[in-house]
Amino acid sequence: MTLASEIVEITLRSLFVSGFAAFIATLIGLPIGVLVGLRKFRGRPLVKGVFNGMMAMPTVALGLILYLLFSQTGPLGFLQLLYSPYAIIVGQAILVVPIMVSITTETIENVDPSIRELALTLGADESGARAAVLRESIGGILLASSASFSRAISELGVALMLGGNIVGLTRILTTAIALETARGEVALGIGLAVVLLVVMLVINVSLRLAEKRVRWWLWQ
Amino acid sequence: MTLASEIVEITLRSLFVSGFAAFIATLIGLPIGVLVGLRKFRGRPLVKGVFNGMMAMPTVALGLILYLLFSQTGPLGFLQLLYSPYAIIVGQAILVVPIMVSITTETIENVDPSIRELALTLGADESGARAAVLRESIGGILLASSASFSRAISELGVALMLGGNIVGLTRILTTAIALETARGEVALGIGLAVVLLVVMLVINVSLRLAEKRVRWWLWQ
Amino acid sequence: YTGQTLGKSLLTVSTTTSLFDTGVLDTLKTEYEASHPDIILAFISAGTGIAITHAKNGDADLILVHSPSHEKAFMDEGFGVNRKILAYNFFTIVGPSEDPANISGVDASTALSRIYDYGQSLNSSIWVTRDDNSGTNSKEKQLWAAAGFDYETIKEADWLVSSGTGMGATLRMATELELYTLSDIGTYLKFFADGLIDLQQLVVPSESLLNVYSAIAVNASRVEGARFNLAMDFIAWLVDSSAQETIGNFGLEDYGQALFLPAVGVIESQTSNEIYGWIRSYAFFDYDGTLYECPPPWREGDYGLYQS
Amino acid sequence: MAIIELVDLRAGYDGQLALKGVNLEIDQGEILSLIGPNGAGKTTLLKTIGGLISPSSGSLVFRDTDITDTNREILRENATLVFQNPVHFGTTVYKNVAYGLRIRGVDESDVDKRVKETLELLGLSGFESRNARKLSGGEQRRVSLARAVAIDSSILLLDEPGADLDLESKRIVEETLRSLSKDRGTTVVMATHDMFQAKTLASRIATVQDGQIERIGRASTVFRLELESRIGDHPVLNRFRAQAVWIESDWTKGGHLRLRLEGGLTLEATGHRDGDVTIIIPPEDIIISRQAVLSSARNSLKGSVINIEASNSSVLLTVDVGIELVAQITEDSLKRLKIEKGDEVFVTFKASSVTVY
Amino acid sequence: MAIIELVDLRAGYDGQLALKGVNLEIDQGEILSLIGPNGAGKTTLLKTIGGLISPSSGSLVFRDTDITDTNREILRENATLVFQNPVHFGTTVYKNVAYGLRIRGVDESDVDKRVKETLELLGLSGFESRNARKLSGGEQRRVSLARAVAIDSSILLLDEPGADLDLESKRIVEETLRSLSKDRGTTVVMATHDMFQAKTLASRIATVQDGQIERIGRASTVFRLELESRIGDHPVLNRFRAQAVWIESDWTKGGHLRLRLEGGLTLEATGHRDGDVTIIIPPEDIIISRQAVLSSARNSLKGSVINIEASNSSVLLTVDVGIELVAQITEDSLKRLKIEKGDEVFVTFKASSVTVY
Ligand SMILES: Nc1ncnc2c1ncn2[C@@H]1O[C@H](COP(=O)(O)OP(=O)(O)OP(=O)(O)O)[C@@H](O)[C@H]1O
Ligand SMILES: Nc1ncnc2c1ncn2[C@@H]1O[C@H](COP(=O)(O)OP(=O)(O)OP(=O)(O)O)[C@@H](O)[C@H]1O
Ligand SMILES: [Mg+2]
Ligand SMILES: [Mg+2]
Repeated sequence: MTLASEIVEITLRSLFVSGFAAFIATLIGLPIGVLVGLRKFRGRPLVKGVFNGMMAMPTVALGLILYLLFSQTGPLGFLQLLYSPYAIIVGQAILVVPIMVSITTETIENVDPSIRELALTLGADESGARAAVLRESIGGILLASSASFSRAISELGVALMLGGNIVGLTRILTTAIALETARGEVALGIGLAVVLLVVMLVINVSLRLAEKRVRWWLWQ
Repeated sequence: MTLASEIVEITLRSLFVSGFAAFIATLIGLPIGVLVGLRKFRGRPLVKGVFNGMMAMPTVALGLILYLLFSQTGPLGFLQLLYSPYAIIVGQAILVVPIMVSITTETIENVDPSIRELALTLGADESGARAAVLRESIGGILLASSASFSRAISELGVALMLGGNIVGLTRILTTAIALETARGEVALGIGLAVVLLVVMLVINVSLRLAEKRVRWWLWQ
Repeated sequence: YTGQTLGKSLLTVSTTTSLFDTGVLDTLKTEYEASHPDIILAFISAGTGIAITHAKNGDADLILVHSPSHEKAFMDEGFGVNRKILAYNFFTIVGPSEDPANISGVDASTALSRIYDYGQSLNSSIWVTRDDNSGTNSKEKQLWAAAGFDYETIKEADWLVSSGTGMGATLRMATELELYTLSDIGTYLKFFADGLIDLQQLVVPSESLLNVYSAIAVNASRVEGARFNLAMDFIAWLVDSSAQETIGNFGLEDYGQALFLPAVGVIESQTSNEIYGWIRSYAFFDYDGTLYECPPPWREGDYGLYQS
Repeated sequence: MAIIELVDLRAGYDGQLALKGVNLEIDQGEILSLIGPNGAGKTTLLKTIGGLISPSSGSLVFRDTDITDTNREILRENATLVFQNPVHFGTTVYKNVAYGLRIRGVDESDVDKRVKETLELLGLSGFESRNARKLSGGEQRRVSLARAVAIDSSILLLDEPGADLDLESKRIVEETLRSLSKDRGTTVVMATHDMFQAKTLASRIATVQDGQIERIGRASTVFRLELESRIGDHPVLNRFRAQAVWIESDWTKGGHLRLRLEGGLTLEATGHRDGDVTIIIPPEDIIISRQAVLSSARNSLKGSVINIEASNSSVLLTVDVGIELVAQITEDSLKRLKIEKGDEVFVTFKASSVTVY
Repeated sequence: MAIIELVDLRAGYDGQLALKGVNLEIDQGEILSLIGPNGAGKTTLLKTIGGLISPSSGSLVFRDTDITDTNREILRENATLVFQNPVHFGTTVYKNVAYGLRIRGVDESDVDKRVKETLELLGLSGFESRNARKLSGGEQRRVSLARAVAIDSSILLLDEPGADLDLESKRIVEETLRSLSKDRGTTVVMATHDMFQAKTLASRIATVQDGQIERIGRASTVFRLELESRIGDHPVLNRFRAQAVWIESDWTKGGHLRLRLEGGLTLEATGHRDGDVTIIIPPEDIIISRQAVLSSARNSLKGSVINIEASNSSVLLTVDVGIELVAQITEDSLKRLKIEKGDEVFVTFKASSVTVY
């Protein structure tokens, strides 16, 4: 395998793994964020504070804890996830759920409450009203997803500990960068980082350029 | 030095370093975010996309690049910053500026544009109007700062490469966690992570509980 | 790229970062997979402590490490069997070319003594230690002890910096801060050749600087799910002369110096070669008063690995 | 039949009651106006009826089902509220108006027809693809109205439907509401500060005061009671109690009344009333003459001047014609007619000048 | 002296012009009402004058300084706009109202005094510590007005200041504006759909139509022109051109006019006008009699009936008295008076019945 095709493979794996992780985090975090953002309940500042604080989870420790869970002898060892991309996906998803929830909550809170009432009075049910609020906050949701994706794709600790940086199986951009750096392959390490950043820039710029169309499409 | 007092020292250093970094990132990122959020200019989606994408900066690579800059033989070697907490502060600040800018931009964009007009018509100058808009979006700004602080305090690559994890000088929580993990001191590693998380949870929950008072205070 | 193993068997090898980072394992992997198309070799690299934890937890089938004390404990607890010494090389003490402590050309113990003296007379740092319980760090502790110092005591000294990080980063730090340090030869040569560091090898290789790499199969009867047969097959392959040759040639071209020296032949020949003696006294384990590469109780099955 | 019934209903914000025991029955197909000062609770009442605010006590009955605590979605499905401040989804006018229909699963072709129809009705043709939030105030109000009207729900709740609208749009809205109520039996409840709108549009008017319904009834009754309570002890000129008899006659569709006042005096007025009424005859509508006039004016009475009082620019003449009528004339007229206290004069005013309530 | 002068001013949104060449001079201390249909450009005009929208061409002069392109902050400092939809800072009513004062560096004790004063004036005492966004619609409007009034800036721009307000608040606002204009020389420009407000409050009225000022002038003039242009070819009953002569006499402060119509006919009316006017005499205000009446009614004319037309509930009688006057009477009256075509009759109406504009 040539270096170029290897970089392509690693990059695609990174995108798949972290994209999947961000997707799962969105599935979990979005509803939580919407609920926390819309419901007025006692202890809401507490819940928000907890999710905010969880954003500080150090990846090395998270990787270690999950390793202990996923290890053969760990309580979740039977899942046989360790050293597979799926282990990384799970770990990264857990890592970024707090980011997803925090940004979503803040975004939803800033939507004019009348929007919810408008949807309701026009005949929407609760979930329809939530969808209407979500649609208004598409910019923030995009940011939440993008930040989650970015955090996932740029993290190292979880990928290293749960994936093991196995060539052809779990090596992704950050583990490759770390390896090349440790090996003193400075140029290659930085080159891989540039690949990562360029890919993410292209994705994010496209997303932002497409935002208007997404908005439009959501209203189809 | 006892283990406990060492943990306290490391924790305080982590808070100082990453707090300082988040503070610098706020000083730089907030105005940028406000400008991007308020001004309607061509290419705004591009600028937003770029900042979003920059959130994916892998810390190992950033650490490496800054190391090359700050090294004795590097262009910024004369600053003598390497292996000092200040090098970590600079690195972490650079790392989190895109987060600060992205969340601030999104938040500011979601403020009713009439607020700016209201401030202007009541006699505020441009910067007064910006301040008024900022005050309205205090929740989002808190989130931006909190996310930046969290990202800074939980990152490892920059701290390791620029700080070097030197005991009593640049050892912070994440580098200590990584070291203990490497040493196989799993319990200590996880313990340190718990310390980090608990401290961040306390800070964030307090912040959220204080949010109302902050809002009120901003209006003094 | 989602990493399907496609019906192939996965052989997981837990190893230490400094060994993995040299790249020799990637070369071996390529060769081994070429001759064993139904196997995927997966190297998991971590600090020595975690690498051993992996094996204990059943997350590895084999370990490749260079820390005899750790290895002994691992086998003592019954986790590992069939230890095989594969290669050796020498640690080196490196430092600034100005060599302020004047250790050039002396042996390790003398060098450390001079560094100690110089350090004590100085208020600024002179030595950087990794202090991460890695194989290198274990060796450093032995060296200080051999020179007559207690590592835990001198660690508190002002002239000693504790980097708590990998070899590459520590070498960089030594360059930047003009410090001496102990390094494995592989990382040093690589970084030096790439111009990333500006440190000189100052001491002569000697017994005390010996670094021995061994493979240990995970004991399947102790650790559930360990693929013992696959592991033994790989160990047998490593012992084979072609693999030994690969190890011996690794890096020759790039650095003009071999990073690893094959050990299997040395041990088999049992020559009165002084190297054999060094390995024996440094990396063999005592059992009933005799030194064994792998004491008999810790052998499992007959793979013709040992002569005694 | 009452479509909505509120019994001792209380509701509010953050524990602060804004509705403090509202009792109200709203009939199917009626147009009910809510009037009252700022902060009285009109909006809160509309939101409660619309199922957007949950009552804290009391009961709320929709078509014989008590839904105080449960099933508030029934209200949201059947009642549509147009907010006091226009709010829109951040999309086009078309999609805003189509929203309610699409949610109801209406066929896309029918949606299109209905949206276009409604936009046309409210003068918004051509605005389909405009961003609903980037419109002028009145245009936004019309989008809000169109969005509600398009749905064809059985209860329409309107908060200040006339605000921001130009006269033509206001007329269209009022006509639309009238025809919805008449032709489709839509129940309309609206809060308004436009008394004229309240009076001309509504079948009943309720005054809201400090979280309660103070008065409710036909427009004229409520306005009379309002007027009386407002005027308090200030004297109103030419206000009398009378017995009204509605004279049925072919020639009048506008209505023709005979009024019998205390003391046996008879006057004529226009309208459709029977029984006890109060009348007011504006002093400036009364003509004074020396001779009896046979004229188109239906009321001509003889009496004697018992008081002459000059105000700034005119003269108030009190004439005893059985009752004491005050007429306002110019000083010039007084001079010309040479009227003095005690003189006999005739007072003349048209039937249409008599306000009956 | 013109405080603001707009010359061929164009402005708009995203390249779409909403003001298409506005020419307007606003005098120091005047109250100018902007009226016109939805989407005409009133709000855009107010925002442009307030320095919130930058003109795309034309010129904008404030106190002899051209500030079309530069120094728009001069406008923002001197002119304060009250938006069509109330917007508030997310804090208390007090702090909202204090904002403008604090920004101007007013002493805290003076701020307190002024804020309390203004809140009192607008009936908001007791609302100081309420969240400005959690108020009823009318209360919010009053906060907006208080916030602007508190500042005492030299130009006050009001977008629909009467909307959402109850009658009492509306009265207070109108009085406040009047006294600001009179006592402090504050220039007031307001957009309104309340014609009554526009007429009674403003010294001048401008009609905005499709991004341009169509007419501007004194209320009566503009309303007359408006009326004429609206009516188009629909006939208005009893509308005539006349020469008005204002008769100065001590006894009248309300004003007394003599009107000379074509054909030499003379009528009397109330008001303060001179020169060419148009008058309308409402048919329902005219009394028909067989004999001449000497009455308080200042206009009594003799003529012959030239047309009798029965409508649903009443009869329209056309009488030629030099001009053709139409009177509306009941069919009953017609019968009683036994009037037929060609008969001689007298028409009588009060001076105050004649509308002059
Ligand atoms: N969101 C809110 N939070 C708290 N109190 C509120 C809120 N909205 C209104 N109120 C208060 O509730 C009371 C009733 O308000 P409501 O909006 O129903 O009045 P309204 O009759 O509609 O007045 P308006 O004519 O000004 O629109 C008022 O005292 C008001 O201050
Ligand atoms: N934010 C906006 N973006 C784009 N176009 C707008 C915007 N606001 C208003 N317009 C358009 O500009 C024109 C003038 O609007 P403007 O708000 O000035 O009207 P207006 O006279 O104030 O109307 P109204 O009586 O309804 O308040 C209208 O055609 C309107 O659709
Ligand atoms: Mg209201
Ligand atoms: Mg407007």
